[in-house]
Amino acid sequence: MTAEHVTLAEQFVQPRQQRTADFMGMYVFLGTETMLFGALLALVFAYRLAHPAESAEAARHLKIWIATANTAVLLTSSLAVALGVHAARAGRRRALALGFAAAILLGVLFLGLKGYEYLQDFKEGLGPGTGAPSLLRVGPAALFIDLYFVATSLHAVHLSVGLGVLGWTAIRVLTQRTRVPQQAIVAEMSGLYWHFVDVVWVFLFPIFYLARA
Amino acid sequence: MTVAAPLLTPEERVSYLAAGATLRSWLATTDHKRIAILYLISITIFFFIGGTAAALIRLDLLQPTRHFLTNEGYNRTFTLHGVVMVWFFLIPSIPATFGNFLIPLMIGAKDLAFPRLNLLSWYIYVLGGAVTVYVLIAGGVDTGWTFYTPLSTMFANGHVVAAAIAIIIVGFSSILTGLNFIVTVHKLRAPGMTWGRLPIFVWSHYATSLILVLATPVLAVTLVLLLAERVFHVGIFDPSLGGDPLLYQHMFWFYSHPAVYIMLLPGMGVVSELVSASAHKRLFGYWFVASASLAIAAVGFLVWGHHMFVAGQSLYASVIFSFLSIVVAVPSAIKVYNWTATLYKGDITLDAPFLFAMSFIGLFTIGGLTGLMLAMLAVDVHVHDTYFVIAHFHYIMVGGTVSAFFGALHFWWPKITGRLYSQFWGRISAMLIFVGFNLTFFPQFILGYLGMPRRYHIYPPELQVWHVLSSAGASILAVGYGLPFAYLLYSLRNGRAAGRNPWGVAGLEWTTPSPPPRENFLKPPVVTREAYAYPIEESGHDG
Amino acid sequence: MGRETRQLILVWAGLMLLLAATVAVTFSPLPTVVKPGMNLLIAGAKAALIVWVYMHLREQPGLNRVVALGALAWLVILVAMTLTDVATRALI
Amino acid sequence: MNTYLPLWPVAASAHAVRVDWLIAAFTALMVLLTAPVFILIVAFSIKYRRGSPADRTARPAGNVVLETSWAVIPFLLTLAFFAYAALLYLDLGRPPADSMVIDVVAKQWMWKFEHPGGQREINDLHVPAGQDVRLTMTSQDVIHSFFVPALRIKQDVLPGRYTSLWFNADRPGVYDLRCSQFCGMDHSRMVGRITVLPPGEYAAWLGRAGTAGDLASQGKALFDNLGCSGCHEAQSTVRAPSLVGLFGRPTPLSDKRVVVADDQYIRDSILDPNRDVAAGYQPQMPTYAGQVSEDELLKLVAYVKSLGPLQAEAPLPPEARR
Repeated sequence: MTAEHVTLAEQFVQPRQQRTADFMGMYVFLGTETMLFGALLALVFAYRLAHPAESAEAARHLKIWIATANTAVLLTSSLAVALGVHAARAGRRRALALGFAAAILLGVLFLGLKGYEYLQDFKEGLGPGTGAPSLLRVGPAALFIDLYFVATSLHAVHLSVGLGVLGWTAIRVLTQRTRVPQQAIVAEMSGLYWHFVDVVWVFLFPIFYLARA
Repeated sequence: MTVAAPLLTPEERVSYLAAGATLRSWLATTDHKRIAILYLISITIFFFIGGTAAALIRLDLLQPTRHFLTNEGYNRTFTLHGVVMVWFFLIPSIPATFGNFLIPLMIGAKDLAFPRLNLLSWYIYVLGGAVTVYVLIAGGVDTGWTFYTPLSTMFANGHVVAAAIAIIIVGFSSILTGLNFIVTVHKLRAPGMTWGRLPIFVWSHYATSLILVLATPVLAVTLVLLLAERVFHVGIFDPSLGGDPLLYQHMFWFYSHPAVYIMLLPGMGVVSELVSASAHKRLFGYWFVASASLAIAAVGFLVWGHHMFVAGQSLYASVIFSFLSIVVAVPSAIKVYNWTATLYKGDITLDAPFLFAMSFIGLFTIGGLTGLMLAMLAVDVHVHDTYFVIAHFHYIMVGGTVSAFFGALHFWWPKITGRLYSQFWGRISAMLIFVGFNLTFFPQFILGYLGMPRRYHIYPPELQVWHVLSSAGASILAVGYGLPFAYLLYSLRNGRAAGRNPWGVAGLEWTTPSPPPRENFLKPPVVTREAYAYPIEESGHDG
Repeated sequence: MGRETRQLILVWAGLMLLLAATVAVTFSPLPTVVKPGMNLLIAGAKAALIVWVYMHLREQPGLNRVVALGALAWLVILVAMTLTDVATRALI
Repeated sequence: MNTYLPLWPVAASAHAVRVDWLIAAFTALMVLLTAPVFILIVAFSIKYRRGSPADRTARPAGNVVLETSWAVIPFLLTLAFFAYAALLYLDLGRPPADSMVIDVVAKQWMWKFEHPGGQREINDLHVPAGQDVRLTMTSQDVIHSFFVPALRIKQDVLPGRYTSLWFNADRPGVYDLRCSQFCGMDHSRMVGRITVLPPGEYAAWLGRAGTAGDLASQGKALFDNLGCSGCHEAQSTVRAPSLVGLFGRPTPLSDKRVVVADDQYIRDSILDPNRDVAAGYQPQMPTYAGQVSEDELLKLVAYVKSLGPLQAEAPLPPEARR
């Protein structure tokens, strides 16, 4: 992609300036998202510090193998998105759509597995508000489990938004309302968001599922 | 400047105000100047809602026990006052209006980096505001603006859920504004506008934006957790599960203490401009003042625990937080001394903006020093959660930020509207506000030291005289705040045309017509001088 | 297959290896005190790969790199000072 | 209207007097540091007003030495006050070992007190003058805060946790007690009185106030009724640690940590027994969360405390002496 192709908004004077500004804006936004999930991490750490045994006990009830499979699914979806963005920069519309479509499928698979996992959790009586008699619903173990539910559902919400963003971008590029490579920045921004959602999961995985010991 | 109020001056004909008069041309605009006006109107509405709640509080406290509000009604009133004033007036007050209007003008840009995000942020603000109005109509909230758990999650029966949602929503508006400013300052400065030539106003907005983007998300997620606990009975801070309500307080103050600097730093930026402009002289110690803004933003993140000295926090953590709270006073002190030194050998015009700036310095100094007292551990143990704290933060936020807001309004009004207002009434209003403010809040320091807890509806009868004095001051304050709306609105139709530079001061925004054209400058500016370079170069070179 | 495409796939392979490593650490007979730290380190390595390559940080000017990673410093403040309280509360 | 105009609160303890001196001295320093600002603003505004004939040549743009000194010198002066204030604060966090202990339970919207001898009061607290008094406080619902202006002390009272506060009131009299943490509808009615009595009168008051036996013996009865004694008595067949001599001792745990067996530890061990299991024992005790009230918990703690080795001045129940 060469700079001359880029559509320039009126407040900018150079394509390069606009491009750096767009990336900077997105990085700042993802920085805010980092703080959002970071606050949850701070809580998990604080409770693990205060109640190490119960947290580990609670973690042993999480479905580690589903989560491992889900991690692999998300990491692969990130590869698909990265390949799609690479195609967008080269102006290959269909390759972009293919990459994003693959990522969407993997994302849906992730949500499906996660939903199945929640179902198992609730059957076991781990979930809040069910009133199921379970040793894990008393004391600090419940705090760990509930933070797990909140953090993973917040992640799932972000992932669903990401699915929408990827789909929207792919359709706009396919129908040429967004032109590549001139407006490849749209695909790049969508990609950044998706990868960020992936990074969040990369940390949720060890902090909850691998906290067994 | 002597033209007698023509319908439209030639400059007004190309101005951003003339770019369209339909509702659509306002509600679908991406012009930062128009969005600033939209914000100005909306925050003014919330200022009056919050002010009405304040008036109710002061009226009701005239008597120690015989009240027209019930205890519950009183609790809902002060909660509404806090929520509206903090999130719907103070936080957006200066950044979203004057920051929005002036940053592109001051750095010589055509607009902010992301104009559509800017408009979106206003719509998000309006949505959050609408939910708040719903809370008000539905009956209010009874937790205090701090929403401490487990009161808010298990015991309060007001509209906690809607209020928390409103705050989460308005938080996104803050984040978008902050993001926009950061990228704009980095990427859209005009040729020649180096960091060393940025007005302090821009520096302090940059510092503010850092806090906006880094702190606001923590508040959002904390409130999400609060909602999860209240609505779905998810255990997060629940003491019966071994949960720790202090963790809520940590998360809350990690946002809410820096939020004080979100309110204050833009005010300091405004005052730096006003002091230099009134003295027609370079700001004393530019680099000290500029870096003090960044220092406040950074160190301001390390002091939140001073809200928790008596909360059951670790003694050691308290000592650390106390020390850091004293450190954060250093850059503030630098600013006050440097403003004073700027006046030395100045050429001072005693106009309304100057009077507002001086009352900012005086009131902020008192607020800051009582803040230092609160940072002293043993003193805080006594005055924590009393009227001493109330007086302290009103000196900072009302004496400081609101004075700066009115100073900014009086200083840039000619630039924004192209019209001059009555200096006589401006000076009267500045002095009324100063006197009324001190009469309202100084007695509250004494009340606090005497042991009057905050959020008390019924209070010991021996404290009544101080409360009556405070309420009397509040009525003067109300007149002082009401006056500008009369003479400023009057000036819109009847004021004389302002011309480019009615104050005869330095600054890029004064080289363009008043009101500025849609593109801000008739031709793209090239900056060759520092900020505050006096004497100024006369007459616009771009016309 | 171009050079960049190959790099993207290599990164993915690296991520998968790290995933296997972190699960292996969890079930290994290592002492339990070191496991959370090692798992966090591995997560950091995974995140670094994604951020550096997939999120284009390697192409960005220095300023944007600072912007992208700046929030981490504040996250450290939040976590460290909160834990300072929790960890020292019982001491007198 | 009441026309009395109070200017300064009474000080009923040595600590209160120290806090008063601290704030007075600090205020003086602050006036010293800011008087130049206020005086110079007015002076400059008059001298350098537009059109005045003042000399405006050689205007300074800044002065690094000057600016650094007005940043650093006030900071260093303030640090001295910081240090003294921190010492006073740390002192508040460390009650003398031989303090008389009074239990406080806060609930919406009242204060409940229990004296070591079992005397109970609501919203009224009688204490002896000149004696170190330590309050062990907890809440049944939301966060409250125990605030006595005349003593210049305040401490939040949390649900699910004990916080403590101590004082030595040296001036007999009646002082206000106020809840200072917003706690719901009748927050401003959650007030009470602290009556400081000369020691002799306090003893007489204790005698007049009826009691159902002191706290520790009430705790002993609970200990038996709840079945605790079934496992924790020496002759029991179930292996559970003996509690004699436990209180205040460093206790090794099964995960190799060592904790001091204080009020909080005993409370946690009743409610959440398998969190900190004593070394050499199995995590097999059932939880008593939800079965014992805050008042009862405090009694159980008082009983375990009475088993030594740190003995409060209250007489030990005969059972504990064997």
